[in-house]
Amino acid sequence: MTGSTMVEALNLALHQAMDADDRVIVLGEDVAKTGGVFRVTQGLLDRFGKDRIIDTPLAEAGIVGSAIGMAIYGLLPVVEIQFDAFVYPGFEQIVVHAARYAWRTQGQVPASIVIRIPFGGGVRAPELHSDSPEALFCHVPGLKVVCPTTPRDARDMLLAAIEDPDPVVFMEPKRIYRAGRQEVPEELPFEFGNSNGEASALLSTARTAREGSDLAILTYGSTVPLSVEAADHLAADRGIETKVVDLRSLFPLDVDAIVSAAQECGRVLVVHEAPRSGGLGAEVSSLVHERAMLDLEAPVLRVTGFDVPFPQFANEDDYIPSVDRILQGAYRVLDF
Amino acid sequence: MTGSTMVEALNLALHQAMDADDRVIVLGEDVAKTGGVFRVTQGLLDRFGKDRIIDTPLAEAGIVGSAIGMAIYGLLPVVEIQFDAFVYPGFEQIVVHAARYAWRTQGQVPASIVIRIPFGGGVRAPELHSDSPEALFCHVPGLKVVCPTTPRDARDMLLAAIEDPDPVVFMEPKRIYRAGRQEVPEELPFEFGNSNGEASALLSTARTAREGSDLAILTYGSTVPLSVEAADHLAADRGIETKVVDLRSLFPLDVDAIVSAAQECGRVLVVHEAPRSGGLGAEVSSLVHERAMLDLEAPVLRVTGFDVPFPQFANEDDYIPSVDRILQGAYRVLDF
Amino acid sequence: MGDLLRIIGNGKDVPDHPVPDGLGDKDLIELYRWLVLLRSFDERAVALQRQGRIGTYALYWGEEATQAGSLYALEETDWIFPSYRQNSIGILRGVPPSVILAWWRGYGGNTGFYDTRHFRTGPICVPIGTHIPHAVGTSWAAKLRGERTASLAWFGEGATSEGDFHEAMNFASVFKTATIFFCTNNQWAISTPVSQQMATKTVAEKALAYAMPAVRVDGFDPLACWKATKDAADRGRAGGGPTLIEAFCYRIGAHGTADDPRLYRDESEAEKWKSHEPLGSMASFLERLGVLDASGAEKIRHEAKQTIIDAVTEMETTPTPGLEVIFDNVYAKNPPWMFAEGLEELRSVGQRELVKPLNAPDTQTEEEGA
Amino acid sequence: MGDLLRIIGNGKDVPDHPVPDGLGDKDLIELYRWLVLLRSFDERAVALQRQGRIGTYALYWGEEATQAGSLYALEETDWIFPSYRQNSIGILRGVPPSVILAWWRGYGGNTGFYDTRHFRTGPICVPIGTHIPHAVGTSWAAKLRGERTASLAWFGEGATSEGDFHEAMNFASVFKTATIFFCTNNQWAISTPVSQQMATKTVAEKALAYAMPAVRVDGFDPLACWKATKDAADRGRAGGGPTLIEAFCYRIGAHGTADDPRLYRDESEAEKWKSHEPLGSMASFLERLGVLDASGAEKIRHEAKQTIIDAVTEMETTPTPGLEVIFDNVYAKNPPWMFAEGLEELRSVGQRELVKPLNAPDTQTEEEGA
Ligand SMILES: Cc1ncc(C[n+]2csc(CCOP(=O)(O)OP(=O)(O)O)c2C)c(N)n1
Ligand SMILES: Cc1ncc(C[n+]2csc(CCOP(=O)(O)OP(=O)(O)O)c2C)c(N)n1
Ligand SMILES: [Mg+2]
Ligand SMILES: [Mg+2]
Repeated sequence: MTGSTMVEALNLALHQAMDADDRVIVLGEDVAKTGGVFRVTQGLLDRFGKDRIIDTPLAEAGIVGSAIGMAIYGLLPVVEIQFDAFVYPGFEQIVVHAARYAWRTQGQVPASIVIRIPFGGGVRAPELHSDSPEALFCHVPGLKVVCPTTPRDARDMLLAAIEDPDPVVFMEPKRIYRAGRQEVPEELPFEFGNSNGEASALLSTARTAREGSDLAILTYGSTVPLSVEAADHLAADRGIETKVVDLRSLFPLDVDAIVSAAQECGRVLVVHEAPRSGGLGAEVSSLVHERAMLDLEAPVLRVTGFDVPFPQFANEDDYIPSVDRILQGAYRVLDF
Repeated sequence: MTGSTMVEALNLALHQAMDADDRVIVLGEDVAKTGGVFRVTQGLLDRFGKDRIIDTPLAEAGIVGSAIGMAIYGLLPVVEIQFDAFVYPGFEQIVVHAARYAWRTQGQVPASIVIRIPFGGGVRAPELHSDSPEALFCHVPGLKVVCPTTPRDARDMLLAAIEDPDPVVFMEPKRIYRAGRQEVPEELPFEFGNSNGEASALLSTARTAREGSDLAILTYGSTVPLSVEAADHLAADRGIETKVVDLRSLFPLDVDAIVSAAQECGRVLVVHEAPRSGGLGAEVSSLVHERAMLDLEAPVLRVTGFDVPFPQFANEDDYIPSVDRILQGAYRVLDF
Repeated sequence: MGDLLRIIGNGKDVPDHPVPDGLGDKDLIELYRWLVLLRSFDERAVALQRQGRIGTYALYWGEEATQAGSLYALEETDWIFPSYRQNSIGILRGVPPSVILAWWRGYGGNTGFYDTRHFRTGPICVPIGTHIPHAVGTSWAAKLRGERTASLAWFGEGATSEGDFHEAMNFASVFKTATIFFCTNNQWAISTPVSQQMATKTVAEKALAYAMPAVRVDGFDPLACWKATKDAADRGRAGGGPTLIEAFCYRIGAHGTADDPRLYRDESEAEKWKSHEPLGSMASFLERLGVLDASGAEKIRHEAKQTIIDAVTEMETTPTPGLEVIFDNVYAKNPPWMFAEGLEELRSVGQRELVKPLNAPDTQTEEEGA
Repeated sequence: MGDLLRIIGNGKDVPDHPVPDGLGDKDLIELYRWLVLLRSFDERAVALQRQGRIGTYALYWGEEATQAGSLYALEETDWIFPSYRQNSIGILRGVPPSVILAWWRGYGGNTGFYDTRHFRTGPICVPIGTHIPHAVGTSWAAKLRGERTASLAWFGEGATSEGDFHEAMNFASVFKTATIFFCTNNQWAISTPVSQQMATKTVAEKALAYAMPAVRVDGFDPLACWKATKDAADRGRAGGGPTLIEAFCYRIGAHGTADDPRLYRDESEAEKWKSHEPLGSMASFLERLGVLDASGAEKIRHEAKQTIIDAVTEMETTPTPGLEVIFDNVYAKNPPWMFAEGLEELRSVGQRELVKPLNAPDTQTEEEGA
């Protein structure tokens, strides 16, 4: 096996950031001694010691709130939320404080924190270990919300998020954590602490995961590989070439990439795992229609999770958009 | 002055519900002795005593969480959140527990609570007293989210929300609280506790606030009267008849009313006060495009708050969609 | 540990105390039966997880006294609110054990959940500490209705760090509700020892912040748990307000089946605590009392085992819920139109998803459930 | 109230205690000047609100000692985190008073906010208790960096009911941060008396839940507030961990300018507490000490008044921020494209909204600010 999994890539990013800047510290539940329940923070304790990576008491508002204080003081804290749905006790601190600190301080004191959230289903976990809460943060001005789907992006974007002065909600699709490997070069993607905008570009642009010009699938997170798979089927079965756009930056969105993919392809499908109503897909679909309706040959459709609580795991595959459901959605857009 | 303000109508609904069913109780900060900061609960203490209307300690998770417990026990608690942005400390209880109690209990034990939230700007209040957080709840399956904009609806819908077995987030546009009066009949809109679906219809249907067939403005909350005003201008200035749909039910949405208004008019503008990105307007716009694109003569546009924290109040009028901005949006849709 | 309430001795240097008033021989045997039933469930569940027949499981081996002992002290009309750690407590109130097993197997709807009001037993609560206000709410409602009904919530010492614990303690003390805050201090919250969870030496001290009575008991001693809970419930129902009970013990097992405690603690310590586990000491105690002999105990164990074996069969013959289950009970009465399209979409793709989840087995072993 | 730390007597039956070590005559005069400056700000702000020149305002009349006394005990490098009640505390650290007035006038951007890091003063915090963890974070960061820096957060007794208070207290005690939890127990949270806020008789008792030292002081006595804070800060910076200070006093004024206390309390009670207000007793104390005579005090009051009058002028000559301000500082560096369309939309509608807000005057008087 060559290359790194996403977990390893994230781990590398943390090592590199902490190496490059001693203001970077990591805190969360069970992150130090065990290396986190997903082992993303493994090895940091040995390497950087207990003043740089800290096991906290079990209290998400306390964790996020103290991280905000640390950021004000001048540190660059990286917070781990153990699982998606456990971010809610810290919600107030994120939306009322982290998101507004720059705004309240003449732009001088942004809450420079990164909040890492492993999210989404597909790992056969008990209730509340499989939520996709990202859309809630994408309605909160002042936050940046990003989501990598490849090991390389995971490393580069985490470094960028740590360097970025604004609070970044960093969504990690746990279904991809160990799903595949990719070569991640040792060298940094930009000069840490002195990046000339490369870092912020990494946090504000979409990535083309697959080229094509007959159909555009706009997606992010765990459904990116599924969409690529569906695209491959479309090519094999129907000779249709599908562009798959991995949004990466969920808020603010890369509007240009979204609109130009729609213009190029004329047919668009939006895919995500979160419930449909009020999901990010609604924003993406609206943007496309608002700005490129005349280029469209069919309405933008959405293949998403349903408007239900994430199901108990025996039925999670009925909930998560499958390759088959994506294909079916694609056919509906293509055959319109 | 004849008729009631929205505040008076809400107050009437609480009196009537508490009269009709002794399981209805009210709790929140400063609701009993003062009658609430907006006086919505005025008079209840004298009438029903301190076991039915309760001043609680200052703790939103505690308030919502105990209300959930009371509901499980068999009561019908109505919770007041003092101001919009103060709901966040109780967010976890609402989205993780209230929303999922029916789901976790074979449908037998829904968390029958009503969470009243005065929301929105326009009243020259300090920071965090003017937020519009409704979209966050509209992405949480298991909740119902509603928003009346007339005194009559306020009374009827609050009664319906209390009677409804599911948790209802009841958004009250504080800008409308005392903005106008309307006759509210004493008699109940349905037999309380035995409503044959009238109550649930009140919580799941939109209302036509103004008739028209040239343009549809889909809106809710504080921008409903502004949209009607804009519609009157359009009629006077251009002879254009605008249908204004007051969505009322924000989640689930009244999809039929939305789609048929779009089909009838062919041109649609969505208006709300909350920030645009990830707002409810995105969902409404997507629904219209998905289901009625071929009937549209222009893309659906949105006139909304901007993607910024609600501004300090000296500039709130720059943020809140004005009649002028609604008109400008309408012209863009009409002239497309 | 000298300040811990303890009834059962060790048959050697630690003497037995008299059986508390209110417990007859039958009660003692029944309580033993409860302990054994919980243990049988727990051991079987661990085995099922190892065999891949259920998912990640949060075992409670050694903590049976904190559950059965306290529950036995309550009336049927009292309400209980378990965390994931007391996941199977409902079986002592009539919830079929197969339902709890089905929950761990990932079933929802009517097969994996139960009716909380019917059993006066809260759903298994996964997010830490957030069920505690619900116990306040039920007992508060009872008080407002003039009914003498108590509520008990179990939670770990880690849960005391969450804001919801604090808000619930404060509400209960201000409104003098009949709430029993039952904290199982097993000294670990996943990898975090109690000494890094709080600055106080005990959990009980936290009650001082609410002018609330507190008591510390030996969490391995079912009769001590019974006694403390009985006193608290009686006082609460009589209007005396809430109580915090700290049941001091040790998390002998792993945090869950996905957890590897060797990463963060010396497992020989856990080994030492093993001898304290409640089933052995309760059986010896009953033998010393002459209430239950070895063969009687064996019979109870055998019956419990059979009950659970039957439950496993029932779980495994319960069909996996159909795809419709994901739409079940989202609302008390689902708006009929709301899920029609989704159902149609799912049905029209026909067969269940054929694409294998990308990394299920791998992740499964790495992550902590609950 | 016998257990309250108190230095200043009443010149009659309650004797003065010696001025605490560390405070020279100059300090005493300077501290008096601070008290007077706060008072001048507060009284003027109330007047401005009545005249409609600023919006709803949260007055602190009588609570000046809790603010100036504690702040005077800190080093310049220490951090402070006010709630809305200590809204103008920044002026004692160099924030222009006109900025605070502008905040209450509804100005944002660079005119209504200040640079928290520059003044080591948190922004005015409106949501109750949620700034307390930030004080833990700054002092914790200092400790991790090996810097001897303390942080202080002010909050009311009502704020102790929020989960964030609890989580912050726990973190501080576990990590032994140099955090000072300064609770102004003015006995009211809007209409809720402290007796319905908590079951304990004092706020100080809450520290027991965290094995944290606590001290109760007379919140009207600036020297008592100084002394308690000084001790806490010195101990904290030396590694001794956090302290909870309960400054017991009374909310003499309304909750805010929109509040009518007659709805929920007997205002004659407030009247009685008025005589305790700190400015009068500090002036008499300094006169008894021979440190400041009546004319010296008058001069200080005059200067303070002038400072605030100048600030009012400055506020009122500051132009209302243009519409662009609503897009300012959403991010440390706003993505340039992000707000271009919004700005264009606003500019193209031309003049500011002409439609009068539907019910601004009416609602204004009914609702509670902050
Ligand atoms: C709100 C929340 N945060 C984090 C978690 C992840 N988590 C599950 S169990 C656990 C430790 C709980 O420890 P404790 O309260 O002592 O209970 P015990 O497991 O010992 O029974 C953590 C952190 C969670 N379930 N909920
Ligand atoms: C989270 C939150 N909930 C509710 C409010 C509304 N509110 C403003 S002040 C106040 C009372 C605060 O009382 P206390 O903490 O004693 O401070 P004091 O006003 O006495 O200074 C309330 C309930 C708020 N600002 N924030
Ligand atoms: Mg534990
Ligand atoms: Mg107070």
